Amino acid sequence: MAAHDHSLGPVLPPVKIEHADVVLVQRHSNTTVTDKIAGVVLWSPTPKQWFVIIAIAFMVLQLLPFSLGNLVVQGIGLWGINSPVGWGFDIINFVWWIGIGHAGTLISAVLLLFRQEWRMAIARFAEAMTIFAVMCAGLYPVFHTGRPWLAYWLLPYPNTMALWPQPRSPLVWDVFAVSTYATVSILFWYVGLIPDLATMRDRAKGFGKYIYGFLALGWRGSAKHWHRYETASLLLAGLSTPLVLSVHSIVSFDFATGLIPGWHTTVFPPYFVAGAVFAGFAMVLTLAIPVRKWYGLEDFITDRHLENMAKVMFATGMIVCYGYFLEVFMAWYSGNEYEWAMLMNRVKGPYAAMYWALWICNGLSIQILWFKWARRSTTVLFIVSQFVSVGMWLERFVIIPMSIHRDFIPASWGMYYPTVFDWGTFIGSMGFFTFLMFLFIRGLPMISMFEIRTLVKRPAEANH
Amino acid sequence: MSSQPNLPIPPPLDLEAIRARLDESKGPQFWRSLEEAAGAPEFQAWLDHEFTDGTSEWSDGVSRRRMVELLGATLGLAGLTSCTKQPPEKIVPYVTAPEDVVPGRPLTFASSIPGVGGVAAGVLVESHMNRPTKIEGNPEHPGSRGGTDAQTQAAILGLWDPDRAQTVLREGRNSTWQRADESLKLLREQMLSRKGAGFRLLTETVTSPSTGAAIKDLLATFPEAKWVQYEPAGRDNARAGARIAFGEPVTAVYHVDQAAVIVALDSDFLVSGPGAVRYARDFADRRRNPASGMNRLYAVEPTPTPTGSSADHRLPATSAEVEGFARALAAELGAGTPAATVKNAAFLKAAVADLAANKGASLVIAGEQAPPAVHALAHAINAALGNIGKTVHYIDPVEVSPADQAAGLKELVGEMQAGKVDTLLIAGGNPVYNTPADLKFAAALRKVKVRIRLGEYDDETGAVCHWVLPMAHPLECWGDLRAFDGTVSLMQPLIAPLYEGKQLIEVLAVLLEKGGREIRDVVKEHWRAQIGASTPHFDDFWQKSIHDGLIAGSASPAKTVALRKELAAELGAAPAGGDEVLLRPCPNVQDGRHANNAWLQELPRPISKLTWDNAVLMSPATAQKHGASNGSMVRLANAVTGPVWIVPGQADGSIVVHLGYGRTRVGKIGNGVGFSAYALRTSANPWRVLGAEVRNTGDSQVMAVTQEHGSMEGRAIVRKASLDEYTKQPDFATHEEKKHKLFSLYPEWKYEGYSWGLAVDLNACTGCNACTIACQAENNIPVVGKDQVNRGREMHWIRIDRYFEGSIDNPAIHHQPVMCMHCENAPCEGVCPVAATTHSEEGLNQMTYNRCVGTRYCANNCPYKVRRFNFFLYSDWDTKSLHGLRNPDVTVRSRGVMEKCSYCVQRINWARIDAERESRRIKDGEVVTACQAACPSGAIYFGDLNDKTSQIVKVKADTRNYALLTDLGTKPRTSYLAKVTNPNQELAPRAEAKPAHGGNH
Amino acid sequence: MTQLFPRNANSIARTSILLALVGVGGLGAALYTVNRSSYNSGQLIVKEQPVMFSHKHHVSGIGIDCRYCHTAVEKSSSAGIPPTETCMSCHSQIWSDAPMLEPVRESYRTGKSLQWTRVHDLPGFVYFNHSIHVAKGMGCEVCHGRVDQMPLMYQQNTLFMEWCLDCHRQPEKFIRPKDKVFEMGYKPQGDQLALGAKLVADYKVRKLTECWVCHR
Amino acid sequence: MSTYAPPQEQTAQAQHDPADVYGLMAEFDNQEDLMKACANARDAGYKTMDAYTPVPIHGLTDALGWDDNSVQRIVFCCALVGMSLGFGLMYMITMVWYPMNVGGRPNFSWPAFVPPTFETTILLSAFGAVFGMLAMNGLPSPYHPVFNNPRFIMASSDRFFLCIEAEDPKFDLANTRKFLEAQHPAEVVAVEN
Repeated sequence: MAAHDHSLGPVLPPVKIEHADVVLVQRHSNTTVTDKIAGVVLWSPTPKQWFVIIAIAFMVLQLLPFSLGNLVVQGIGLWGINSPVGWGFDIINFVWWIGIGHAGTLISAVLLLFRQEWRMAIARFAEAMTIFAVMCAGLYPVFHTGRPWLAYWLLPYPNTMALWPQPRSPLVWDVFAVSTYATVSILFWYVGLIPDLATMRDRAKGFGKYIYGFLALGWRGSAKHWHRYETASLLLAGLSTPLVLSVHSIVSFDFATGLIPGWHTTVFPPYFVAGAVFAGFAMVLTLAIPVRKWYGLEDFITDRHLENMAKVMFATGMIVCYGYFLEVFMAWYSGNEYEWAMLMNRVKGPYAAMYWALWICNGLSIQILWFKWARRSTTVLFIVSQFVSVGMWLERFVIIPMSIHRDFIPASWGMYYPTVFDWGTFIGSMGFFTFLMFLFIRGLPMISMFEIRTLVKRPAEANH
Repeated sequence: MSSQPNLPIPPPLDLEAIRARLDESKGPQFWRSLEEAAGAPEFQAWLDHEFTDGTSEWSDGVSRRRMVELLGATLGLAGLTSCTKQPPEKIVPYVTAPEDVVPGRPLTFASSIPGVGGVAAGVLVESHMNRPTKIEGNPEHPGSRGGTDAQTQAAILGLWDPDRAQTVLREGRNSTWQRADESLKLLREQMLSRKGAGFRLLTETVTSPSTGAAIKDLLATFPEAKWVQYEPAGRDNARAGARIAFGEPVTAVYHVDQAAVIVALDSDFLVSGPGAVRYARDFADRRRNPASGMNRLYAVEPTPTPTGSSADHRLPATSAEVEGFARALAAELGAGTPAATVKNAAFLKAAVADLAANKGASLVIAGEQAPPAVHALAHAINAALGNIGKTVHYIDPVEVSPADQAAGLKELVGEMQAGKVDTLLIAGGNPVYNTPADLKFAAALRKVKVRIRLGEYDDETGAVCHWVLPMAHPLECWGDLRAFDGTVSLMQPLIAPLYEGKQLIEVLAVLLEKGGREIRDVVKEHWRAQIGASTPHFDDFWQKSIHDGLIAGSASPAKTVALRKELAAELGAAPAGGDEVLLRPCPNVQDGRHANNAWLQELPRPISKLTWDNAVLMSPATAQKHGASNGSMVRLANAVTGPVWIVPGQADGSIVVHLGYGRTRVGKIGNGVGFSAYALRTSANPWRVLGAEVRNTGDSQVMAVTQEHGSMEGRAIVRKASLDEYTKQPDFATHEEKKHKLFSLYPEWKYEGYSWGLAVDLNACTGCNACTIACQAENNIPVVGKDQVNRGREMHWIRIDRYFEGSIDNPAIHHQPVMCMHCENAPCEGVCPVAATTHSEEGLNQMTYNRCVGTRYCANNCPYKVRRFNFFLYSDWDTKSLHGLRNPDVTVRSRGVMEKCSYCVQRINWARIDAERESRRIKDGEVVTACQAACPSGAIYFGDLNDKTSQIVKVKADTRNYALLTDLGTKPRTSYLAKVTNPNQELAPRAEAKPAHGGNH
Repeated sequence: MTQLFPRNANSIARTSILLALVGVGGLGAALYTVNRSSYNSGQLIVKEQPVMFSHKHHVSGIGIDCRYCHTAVEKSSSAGIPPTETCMSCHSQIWSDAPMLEPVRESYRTGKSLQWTRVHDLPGFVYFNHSIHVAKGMGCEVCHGRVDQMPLMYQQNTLFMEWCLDCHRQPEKFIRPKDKVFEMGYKPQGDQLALGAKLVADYKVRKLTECWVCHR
Repeated sequence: MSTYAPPQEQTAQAQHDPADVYGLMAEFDNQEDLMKACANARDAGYKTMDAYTPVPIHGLTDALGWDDNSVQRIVFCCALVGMSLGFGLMYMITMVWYPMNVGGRPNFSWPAFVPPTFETTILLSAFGAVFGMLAMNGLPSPYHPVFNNPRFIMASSDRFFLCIEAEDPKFDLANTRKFLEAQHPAEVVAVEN
């Protein structure tokens, strides 16, 4: 170990490979893979961008305790919600964050089932993103209640009131779905980490190795371990796939089971799931593009990765647009005056701008992805991703406040305007997310080393 | 348990109050810990402002809370965790138990409350352990028949108002009644020496015979003294009109139920003015069953009123046009007055024909604020039509002294200016605030040497008086009043004066050296003297009268009156037309007397749906002319500035401004709400400013309005038809939706036991708001303040939706009370994650506050949007006196919980318990909801749908019966009786309205 | 030597996992117990009172009927706490100068109420009505226990919602003949459940478990 | 090449007392050699042995003549338990513990119970998969004899090891070492117990 210091850092200087159409630039051995990725955490110098970002994130994060603290103390009235608009930023952001989370699970589970090699480089990263996104999402259902200190009443536990949750309510389904999703995501992520933690254990110095060693559970890469390990991963993937579909379906039930025009829609489950993946990939790109640059990971996250992600984003985006079309069509086809009024309110009501912005962000902006050059241009992808993130947030705005602010009885119609506390909570949660994300990058291997190793062409193959 | 007998204020450990504190929330606990933690003075101030009244102080929302935010955040957890256990609770039993007080059971007493013009409203008051908590109408009382108006309902809050004058003030410093009495005695000495010269008594209109007698006694003892009555919204015009017509200021009493055709001339007789509550009932009785003898109402008025919106034909007209119309009508009907021309001849022609066709069964009513001429003409027309004695009769004025108040006031001010007045005793009223601007009353008042003020509040007038003596609230008084028909209505105190209050007659007694007597006896002796001789067993009779709240058969006898020849001549010339500003008492706070009543301030005005503000009401055209829109500030006659509110259906050229606002010294609630229109008033022209300059200042103001959208969007919400359409198709309201059958995949729930249901007859509803306030009083509903109303967070369990239909210049106006529908398939219940809202075996949609965690999902999913959420701690936990007001049978909700109409389940439960104790079924009519009880026109029905003999079953069997949004499959228990209008064929129906059918196609 | 952890690390690891599991279970059990403990319910705890009033003495000793003092119990929601004059009706003659009763006499003299501490204290959002329970054959004893054997009053039962529901769901387990309602130490002739079922039918007792029966 | 130069003196051959030998460990620098070595060992009749690799290698357990599907079975049982727990909870709440009329829906509105049941099924299965796998692998085991080989840290990066354990009936320090050295390893060391 003594021989091990920074001078021995990354063995290969980062070289920009033009349009590498591979999932791994083939100039790596198992060794260099380990050194490069473990090095990011263990010995390579931390890029200054990391310090900048985490500092900003930490400051922004302070908005969260401030906003929520006041909310708990003074009342939910600090938010812009009212009658008729009982849900505003709280549920919008909840759905938005949950959606973002979905990309991670999709990449690690669904793509694993389809044996997509390109998932390996981004899975770890995306799963971490899932966990943090779900943590942010989880804040809202708790704090959106009028009496958060009683939110635990949504859990089924024996009590002196002999009362239980009311299982017909989609909110109770949410509790089951989101908690399961969070737990399974964390398990999946951790299981994936174990072999790499062993690697870190064997590379780290000083006290670090004990921490990694503790977390690695004494993993020793035994063939028998690998055997069960792979079985478990495969099963987890098989379980996570229906899980991830169910979670956003259930979230969409919050609205689909209601009878408000604009909520009461059977197309919601599929198009919420598609939307979730859509938003999720946008967020993965948003994070992956700068990180890959700052840490010189172009060998592992190649243009091929970017293009594939762009393709998924494009496909799901088109599904979402189909959903929007269907809403319009059904409003007309149903012949129901309330449905039609709902559509008209979107098209030319007081919030029409949001609706059209939604079309631009989620419908128009992604059309550029028809072109290969665009799918491979980090700049284009980064910008499109920003559009999509905003667009998906707008979608939830259009669905939630815009449907209830004008429903059946015109006399009860009203408007919804967010307050500083709405914004504080929202922006604060973004800070929280970024903060955790960058802590993760600094402390754990952000790319799965043992999986990348399986991509390394061995001399045997390399020859012919 | 609760207050001891004769203990003025409820003891600090009032069971209800403690219960309230223990109510599910962590809120009160938290606030207590916050106070403790931060005793800083500004903190106290903040708490007071934010929570003692919980009103406009919220206004600049977040910013003014900044100061406590950080502190609050840090205290948060402490506050929340520190209250997992109940603090020990004290029981405070009586020392000597009063008779017939059973702890936990309310008692009901009959009493009376003076309204505008001192006219009595007969009431029954519910008292919990000597705490009056709820006012109901007195079914025995001719002026009530069980109904009440919004002001009477809200009077209970007036009683407990913490801002009332609480102690005797001498030149602003605390003093005592003992001191006051001493100086009154001195005063008496001086007066005796000078026969009372230089002494003046200024009161509001007095209808109380006993008080009247005391005043007469005073004037007899001190012949040089003078008594002046003044009320800004008094009945001068009516009296003047009667003088012109009959030579004496007789009071007209209408028999609306006898009239087939009614013409209302600038009159809101269904909601305001003496007898309105009774008239509303009588009017509705002729419309409940359109099939049999439905009446027809023509309304000619400058600004839409509930009466106007109930009319079959409504004609917007400036006050000049109204008078013109009256003159023309009189001429056409041969009342012997000169002919006149009118703008809308067709309307006139139709009305004339209709009236002529219904001689003896028709009625013309002139409005309280209509000029004397219109009153006179109305009398003349009724005479000409032979209505006198049939649909209207005349009685001696109900006032003790039917003087011309404006003249009296003018003379008084003159004398004050001239320094002829040494002592002025101002009892009630508030002249400094509400006298016409041109009189400069305040300035004149300062010239008076001794200024004594007896008032409920230490108000604007009190501020310039040497002595401020707290006046007792009507519910703290013994006394007698006359009702609209002269019936003597008796007052008995429900509670000893909360704040040292005394009534005028007590003060007079000191001046007359007749002090020391119980007022109870003073009143009784007065009547013994009046009728004792003619009444055997007077004491028993009196006991019964007190119990009934009125002296049976004391209604004034009908007077035979004859029209004077000089009538035509004395009418004078028709008034000049042109742009005008009309002054009207506010439908809620009236002349300003209720300005500190938070319930009335937050109660949406019937037509504009404004709260916490008065406005410059304009027709759309007028607004356009002045380039004004809702909220833009305009300056009137360079005297007052106020925000514009556009009212469809208002007469072009008529701007209407409500009096009663811009109070500067009344209390936390009323101070600085709106602007005072008294500045526009002149003693010559109290109700109308002709050709006032209107200048748009360019800036604007936010108005708190509870209904932003006035159109029905073509949806079948208020369903209505003309009488013809109704006769052709009695089930017009539902025949469309009957076409498609709704079915459910789920089996239906059966309701074997009771099955509660409610119905509202839209034909009877005038939109008068009485039900909303009654509900607020019964169910401890908090007030939220202007800012919160603005954010769409008002808490009323009954909202009265107001829809305009047809042309913007003269639309049909519909009122629809909407409360929880108690849907059998309630969309709100299925989505509640904690089963806080569920369905009862009796079909009630139960809201369990203490289980609610406040996800608001139920409210989102409620298609009727009748659920209300406590976004902040709206209930006032800190003001002791308000604890006394609360209904102990209803939980006081706290922060973060949902609430909504419960069909007054507390009343159902009491009825069920009483019935079960006798193991019998609840009888029909045994459960009366607060709104049903209060409704003047009896538009609300409630009862057991499984009791086939019950009234509700009959009502719901009516062909007009329909429910809202039935196509959603919610199966509401609340339904409506569709509106049927009775338009005159000669006139095009007001709204080009073909009946709006059920179902949405 | 590249072993990171000592030999016994494995056993330590596994035992700590075991302990963690036990700990979680234990915590749950602890919360459950505290939640139901008399600390939370106030059950069986004697509270400080201005006068050491003994129900035992007055009920079993002297044989005063509950209704002599709790007059409203058959008419109203609250059973009613006796006014001072009720105490004085006897104690003006007997024990008229017992120092223990000074607070009572003082109250009577000064007209200031005695302030008792509530023993059966329901939260403000619970509406209980004595009259109907008494009328339907629910004995005082069922909720208040053997008051005739309580020198100092305490709360016999938990007053938890689940406790109310227990009876509201199966009144037959507790109901007794109307004439035995105020009797202490009542023993059913024969099988309570059989008798109960009959009484429930006779008295038309409804099994009310919906929210608005108690919460409004 | 490796970033490490593990200290030489430790890799020097040392005679061990057979009693405290855990096994003999052969180090390979590519997985093909390892695979061959395993297959040979299996054919040579060795049973108690294990291979250690930085990457999962398909077919390696076959080469070792070893198979196992305990994780699958555990997950299946957990799934059944989770499903019955979930549905049972919903059923008890609505039918037994506190039946009430909610929005006019029947007490047994089973369609509403599907989502929670589904979630509990997934949750318990996932627990089964993860904790079953760890348990079956005897993890955590921070201490293990194989770590005694100073070069074993390479097993988590780029080297491949085969360890024939002393328990194996056919194990004999000398012969087994001979056998292993015949498999062209980088080196063979005895691992202390």
